[in-house]
Amino acid sequence: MLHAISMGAALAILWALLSGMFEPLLLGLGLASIIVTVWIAHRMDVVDHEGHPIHLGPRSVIYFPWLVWEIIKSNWDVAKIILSPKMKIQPHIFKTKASQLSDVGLTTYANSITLTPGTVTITMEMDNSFEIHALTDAAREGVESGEMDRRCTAMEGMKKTAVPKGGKS
Amino acid sequence: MSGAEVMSDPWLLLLVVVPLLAAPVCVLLRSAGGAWSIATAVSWAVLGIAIKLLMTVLEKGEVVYRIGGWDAPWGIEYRLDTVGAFVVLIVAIIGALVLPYAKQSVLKEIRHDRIYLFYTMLLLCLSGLLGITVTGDAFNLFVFLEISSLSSYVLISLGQDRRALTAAFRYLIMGTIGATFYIIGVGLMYQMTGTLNMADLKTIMPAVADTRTIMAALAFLTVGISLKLALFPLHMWLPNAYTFAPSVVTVFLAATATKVSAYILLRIMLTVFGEVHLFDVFPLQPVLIAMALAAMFLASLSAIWQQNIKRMLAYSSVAQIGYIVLGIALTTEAGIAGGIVHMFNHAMMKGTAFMAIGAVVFATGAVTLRDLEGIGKQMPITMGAFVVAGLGLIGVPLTPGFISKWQLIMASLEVDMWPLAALILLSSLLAVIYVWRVFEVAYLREPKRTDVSEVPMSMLVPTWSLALIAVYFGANGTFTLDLAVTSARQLMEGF
Amino acid sequence: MFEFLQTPVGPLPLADWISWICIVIGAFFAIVGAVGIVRFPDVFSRMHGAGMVDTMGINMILVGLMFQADEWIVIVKLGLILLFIFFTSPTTTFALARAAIHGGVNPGPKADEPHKTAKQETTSSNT
Amino acid sequence: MMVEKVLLRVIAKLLIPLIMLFAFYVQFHGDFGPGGGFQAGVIFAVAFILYALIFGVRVARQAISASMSRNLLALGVLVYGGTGVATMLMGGEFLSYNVLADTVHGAQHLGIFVVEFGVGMTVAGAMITIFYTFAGHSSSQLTFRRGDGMHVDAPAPTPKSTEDR
Amino acid sequence: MTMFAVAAIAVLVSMALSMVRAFIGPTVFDRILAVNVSGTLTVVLISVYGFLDGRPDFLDIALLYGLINFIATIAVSKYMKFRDLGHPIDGPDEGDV
Amino acid sequence: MLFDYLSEAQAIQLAVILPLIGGLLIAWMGERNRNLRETVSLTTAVLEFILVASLTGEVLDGARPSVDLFEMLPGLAITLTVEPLGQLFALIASGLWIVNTVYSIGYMRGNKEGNQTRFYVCFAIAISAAVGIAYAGNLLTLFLFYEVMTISTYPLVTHSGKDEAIRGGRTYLGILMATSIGFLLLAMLWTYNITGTLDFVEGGILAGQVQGPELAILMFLYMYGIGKAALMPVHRWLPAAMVAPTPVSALLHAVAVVKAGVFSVVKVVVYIFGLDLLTAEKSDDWLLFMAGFTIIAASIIALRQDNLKRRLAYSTVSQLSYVILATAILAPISMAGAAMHIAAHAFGKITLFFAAGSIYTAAHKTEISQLDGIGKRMPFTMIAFGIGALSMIGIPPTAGFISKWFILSGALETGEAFAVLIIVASTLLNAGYFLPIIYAAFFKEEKPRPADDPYAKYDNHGEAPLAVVLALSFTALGTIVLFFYPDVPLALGRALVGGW
Amino acid sequence: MDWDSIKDLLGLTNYWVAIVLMMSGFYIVIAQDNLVKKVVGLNVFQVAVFVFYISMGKIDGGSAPILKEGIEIYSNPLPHVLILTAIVVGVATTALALALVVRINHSYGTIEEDEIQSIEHEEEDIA
Amino acid sequence: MAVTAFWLVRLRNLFAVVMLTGIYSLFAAALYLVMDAVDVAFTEAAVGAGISTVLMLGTLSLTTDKEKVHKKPSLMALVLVLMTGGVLVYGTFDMPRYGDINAPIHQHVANRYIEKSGDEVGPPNMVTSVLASYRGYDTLGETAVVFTAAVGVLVIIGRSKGTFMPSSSQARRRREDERQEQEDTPS
Ligand code: NA
Ligand code: NA
Repeated sequence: MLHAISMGAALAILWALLSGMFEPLLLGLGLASIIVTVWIAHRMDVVDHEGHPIHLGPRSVIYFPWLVWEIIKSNWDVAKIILSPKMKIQPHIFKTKASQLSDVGLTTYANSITLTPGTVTITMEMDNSFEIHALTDAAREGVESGEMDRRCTAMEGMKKTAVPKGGKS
Repeated sequence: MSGAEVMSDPWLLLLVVVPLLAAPVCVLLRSAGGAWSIATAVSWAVLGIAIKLLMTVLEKGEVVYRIGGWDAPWGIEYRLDTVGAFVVLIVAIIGALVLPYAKQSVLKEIRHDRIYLFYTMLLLCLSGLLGITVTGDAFNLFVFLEISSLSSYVLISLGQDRRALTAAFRYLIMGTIGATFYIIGVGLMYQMTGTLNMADLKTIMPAVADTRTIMAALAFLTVGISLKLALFPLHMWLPNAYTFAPSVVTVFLAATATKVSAYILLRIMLTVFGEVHLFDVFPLQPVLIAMALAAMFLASLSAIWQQNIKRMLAYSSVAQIGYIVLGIALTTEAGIAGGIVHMFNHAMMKGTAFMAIGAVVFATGAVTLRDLEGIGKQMPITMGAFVVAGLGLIGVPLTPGFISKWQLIMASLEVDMWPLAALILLSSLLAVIYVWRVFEVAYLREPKRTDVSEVPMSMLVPTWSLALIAVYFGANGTFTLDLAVTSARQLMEGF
Repeated sequence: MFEFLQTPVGPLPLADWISWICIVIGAFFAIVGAVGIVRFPDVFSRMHGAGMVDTMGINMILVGLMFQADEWIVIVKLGLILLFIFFTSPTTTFALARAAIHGGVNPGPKADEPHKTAKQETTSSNT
Repeated sequence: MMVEKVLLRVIAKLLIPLIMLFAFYVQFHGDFGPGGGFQAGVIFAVAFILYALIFGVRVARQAISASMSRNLLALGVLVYGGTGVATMLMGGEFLSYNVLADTVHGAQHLGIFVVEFGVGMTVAGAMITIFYTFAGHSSSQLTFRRGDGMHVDAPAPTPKSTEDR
Repeated sequence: MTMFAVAAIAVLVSMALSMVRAFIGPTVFDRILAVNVSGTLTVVLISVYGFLDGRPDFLDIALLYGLINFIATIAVSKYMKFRDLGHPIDGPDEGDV
Repeated sequence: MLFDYLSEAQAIQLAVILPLIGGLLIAWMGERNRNLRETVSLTTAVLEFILVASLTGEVLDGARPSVDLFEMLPGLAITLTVEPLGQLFALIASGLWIVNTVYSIGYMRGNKEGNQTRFYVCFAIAISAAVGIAYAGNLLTLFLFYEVMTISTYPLVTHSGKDEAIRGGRTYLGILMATSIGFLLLAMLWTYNITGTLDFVEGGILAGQVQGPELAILMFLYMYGIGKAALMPVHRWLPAAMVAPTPVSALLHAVAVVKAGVFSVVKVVVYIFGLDLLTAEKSDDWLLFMAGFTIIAASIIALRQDNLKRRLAYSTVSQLSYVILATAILAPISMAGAAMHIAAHAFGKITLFFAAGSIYTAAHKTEISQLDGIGKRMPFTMIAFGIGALSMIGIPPTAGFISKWFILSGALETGEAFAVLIIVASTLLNAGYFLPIIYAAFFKEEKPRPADDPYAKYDNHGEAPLAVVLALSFTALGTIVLFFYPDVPLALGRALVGGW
Repeated sequence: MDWDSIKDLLGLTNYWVAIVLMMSGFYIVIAQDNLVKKVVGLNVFQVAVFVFYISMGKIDGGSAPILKEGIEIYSNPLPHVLILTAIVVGVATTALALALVVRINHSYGTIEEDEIQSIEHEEEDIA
Repeated sequence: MAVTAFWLVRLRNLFAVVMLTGIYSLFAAALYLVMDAVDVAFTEAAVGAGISTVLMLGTLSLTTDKEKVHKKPSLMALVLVLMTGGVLVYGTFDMPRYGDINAPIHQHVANRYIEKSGDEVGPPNMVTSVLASYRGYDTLGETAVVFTAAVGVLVIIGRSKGTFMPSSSQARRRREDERQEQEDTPS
């Protein structure tokens, strides 16, 4: 229920942003739309902590700017490689262990890896290890340094036993 | 458009909208019996409306309905004149008789859990055909053309033989090309006139008729419609489609769809291009006549070689379309009347023939010539109707085929095209051959199977009703012919 | 909303400066990423180029555009587009990578194996 | 393996409600900008298609069943046509919205709103239905076996009663 | 205006480059990747064009295009992996009809 | 009038409809009740004759009762009008129907034929068509019934359903349909296009409307369009139809079909072209020659046939052209001769076919060479055959003499030397192919069939069944009676051309 | 040919491009044996027709036909409406065609027109 | 766009064909946008690139994505296509030039929509006004077309209850019947 309400709120914001019109009719329609959407989402069983990760809350405010900075850095690195005539790359794959506890956390981490050029998550396995494709050894080392993993887990902000991994699907 | 008082008649709209809205109701009901009941009720209502409209049109000349309350050409208008009312009547009669006939036939031929969808499709097809006929807007025509076409493709694909699928697919491809050509043609006309309303187009057309754009438009319209019409040599899709479609579908489409396409041709040539002396400006007449003649002879010859009766009748349809187009191509009042009256007459005869053959399929499950041996003795009532229809295709007096040919030949003689008259008669002789092959086998061979018996009354009654309608209008051709002549005069003169 | 940035004091207002910078950066990364897509030797490597286009390239341009908007709704919508791409881009890359592995494309040597400048074009899914 | 899909699942769960809301937005703002019933219907269906792609058609059918999508499909046409019938009953021509309310703009707006909604329903229903139908088959089930070719299109057995479906 | 032109040209150049990859392949995944990138670039291109034309309505289209691009790529990937869009389907159910 | 409560119009309509009602009843009886079925058949025939005969008096008095059935095409109704020649034809058809029914009962039962119900039904429809043709008030009506006759006789021709019958049926139908649709209908439409009417009008409707080659072409279309008149080379349907059972041959050759053909020819010449037009234009000379050629050629072919029915068939082809020749002479008196010849040939030829069927039923013989000495076993049959043959040749006291006499008179009157020549020559040929049969039947020794012949068991036969003998005796008698009392046909013939 | 008439003809290039596209689609439909390709061809053909229509509706200096303060010239909205309908019809046709292709493959084991034809010919010979 | 169209002719991998069709559609959408047809572009993007692609993939998954190689250049088809195209090009010569504000197409019917739809109907989007009001009946027809197609797809490949394919259960039932018969008849 809490998730439903929060989803409704999020959708209301989205509606307001999209619509930009605050006539009673359109607001009423927006409300109806939100109710229907939440209802269908409920039937789809997507209204839960995964579909709507409110619990991440303010912690993500710390994580995402850092991520953006990482993205900028890695973009620059890869740009240099591309523009170098020889294009020294060592494409390879490696495994890394993810320490997040929830699926949302894992997803954030995996996507963060992919968002930073130089590394791409290509598989996620049962034991919370990712297979990652790295463009260069340096890129791999960046991941293996574990900073992103740590920050991501921190953002997840979960105690070891709080939520069981792998929500309903 | 005439400035004269026009009648706004809501029946004109209901004619199309009732079947259109009945279709989703069938889907909601999800019951075979319910869908059939609705479809039957609707088809009879449509027949009632059609008769009412015909009477109104005969009385008042023309009926108009402005949809959405918008004046044409800004909104879409429905407009019915005599020829339209006549075509509506054809479609309505066939629809009203096909549905009672369908009940048993469909139970046997269509998978049971989708019968309700079958009737949905039939209703949509009916609505589409009626919509084409009554619309006064060139683009709205396309929309309803597609409703009827898409539903036809589906209906055809439901045949039991797997070739029904390929037939439906080929029809879909050809039909869509035809519709796209039509749209190109309409686009070019719109480009030059700024309007889509047919009556409006008619008044503007003379000013731009000699442009190359309009010439190209006419070419595309003609080819596109000819594809839907299955005018030789664009008929390739038709034989297999009619052969492998479920019996009911074959009856319905063979009797209505090509007629409506011919009607579109008339509308374009005589309403949209009505103020232009079409054949003076465009070298269309020899082409159309040549195609019509080719259809009459080559398709008839093909019919003679067929082993499958449905396909034989299908080729016969291609040939008969030739007659219709021939009449239209003469562009005299008499010729057009001949084409129009043949639309009606052919619908009745082909409908009867396919209904009878559908009954044979119902009873025996097969329709090659060999399967029909001795069927005349086993199913005398059914085959009696087939005989009536067959004689009609030949054009024996007392059948409507005679009336049509009479009118067409008179029209040819009127413009001193006596070779045409002779050719029309000669092609009837080809009909003798293909029809008689069936008679011989059905009546003069001994039956091979013993388990064949007459079909239920629910199929016999519609079959014979149609046969009797055919005979009635064969004996009393005055009514239909007068109607056709009036239609032709209106088309030629405008309003 | 950003009117205060647009006081016409200089030949080029501040908002325009920001826009220019963002767009030039975005354009640079977009083109370089695209070059990467062309130059890299295998599909997995090319994903890095694609990642560049999708992140720095596109997003910087969008941010640049944001500073040119004169209606707040435009900014909002650009922001929504930006977020949408931000979330979906790595997801599609992931889905594609899975499909590629499944389709038999060799993603390259394992980390513990000796590195080679891989050049594998062996695949069953050629056109 | 379920875990392999974690990423897709999470993202899908996040996006689907947003896409649906976007569909509604497109539906109701067609008056002001590009969009309308048709586009909205498609977007709404797309949300479902995404759901079905990631969670499987079986699961998707638990959210919106085949009969629901089919009824949506039919109801949309009825809503549209019903508007026309309503205007007729209120003394106007078919689809002449002006009889629906006192002011022209109000009446037209109401009419357009309702019919666009009908379009949206039908299109969403249609696209979902079509997708379900295409994706509902397991491809192995549809592999051709020459021997079966003839059986497959053989006539259906005659059913016992009309009501059996 | 120059600004938008620069952005548009950059996007177009990137698109052209990725289309080159789409054309030469060699694997089908290369093509998918390239098309996906082109799609994303289109989103930006549409946005930029909106600014050039002075009408913000285009942003809805851009958003829609992004959405479609995403779904299509997911569908294509799923198709490439399973050769089947409905997967997983187990056992009979209520049917379609 | 026959019945006080039956108006003329009703009587005419009923004359056409009555056989159909009979046919329906017969179909309804079916095989379940054969006796009743045949009783109905016979009763209908008798009633029909009475009905038709009841109209004779008025026609002779100069009345032309007419009735419109329905308007088939705008301005073109299906009209029945009783006029002299039609009345004659109707009398022949309905009268001989009675005889033929009697004969059929014997023949069909005697030969254990199948599909007897269909036979009687189709026969009834064919009679209805014949009466319709006879009373046709315009060309359209004539054409309608002409086609009905073609179609209704088709199942009779193919009665046995054997491949041979089907082939024969194809030729029959093919030629009759092709000529009627290809030529006759075209000619009709052409006429209608020129004149705006298709009514049979005394003096013709084409007078003053066409001339020269156009007239010749039109004439050609009509003469070959009426395929039932069997003008060479469209005569081939007639021998092809010999596959049919004998009662059917009788129907074709005597009762209805070929009579319908020549009757139509006469009607067209008299009422559509008009004698004056043709006399003035002389565009029908070719018709005279073609008829003459047909008479001679068919006779020569007949001479070469060993199969009795085939010889009779070619005889018919030849005899029909007498009527056409008579018409082409364009003298009123030869017109009357033509009318008379229709009657005379009907009686003579039906006798001959009955006899042939009788021989087949009793002895299972079909070839002339088998007939040696048969006169002793079947005296009635062969005497009747002899009478029929004499009438064909034109020897008194048979009806054939009278008709030939009138035709010859007409030819002499108009100075058509060619026609005279043809008549004389053909008489010799007729004698040449009929007399030897009579001679062999009565004066030659019987030759038994070899023992292994499957039909050898029939060698020891007597006369045919009573019904058969009765029927053929009656018609033979009729041939003679017609010689002594030719009043009715002659009066009708005279009325046809407005007296002479 | 003077410059004016060349310029005049250049005003038609838009249409010509659409025509070339139409004809490539048309060619695919009628010349290709693969049924899916035929459907694709149909799409290409129709889309080109749509482009043709939309070209007709464009007015130089016009704007999208959505009323807005300060905009004087709008492009013709009617072709847009017509083409919206036509697009819908097109996708409906495509869906049906593809459903038929699936069934044809199921029944014939092929989606190549020539192979289907030869199978059907065999069947006719047997029948 | 033309390149994609020509390329489509030659491609053998149907999967690539499907993707290319999507690109073609995307180009079309862009073109619509440039020509001020925002609604059309919106729709084309959703339909051409989205729905069509998904449907075609669905089809390929149920059939095959390899086209067989035929070496049969169809001269007839080429001639036909060139003729058709020729007629069209011929037709363009008398057409108003692209963008010409004086073209008849912009003079007659369309003017009222542009000038009066704001008053007569209301919505700022003229396309919506025309689509749903002036020509609302067309749109009803269009809705019916969509309805027809969906029901049609259901009829053609919809699965019966508890089965995967309309016919497979039938074939199965038939096989079972045959087995039953074999058991019934003593051999
Ligand atoms: Na809109
Ligand atoms: Na729409």
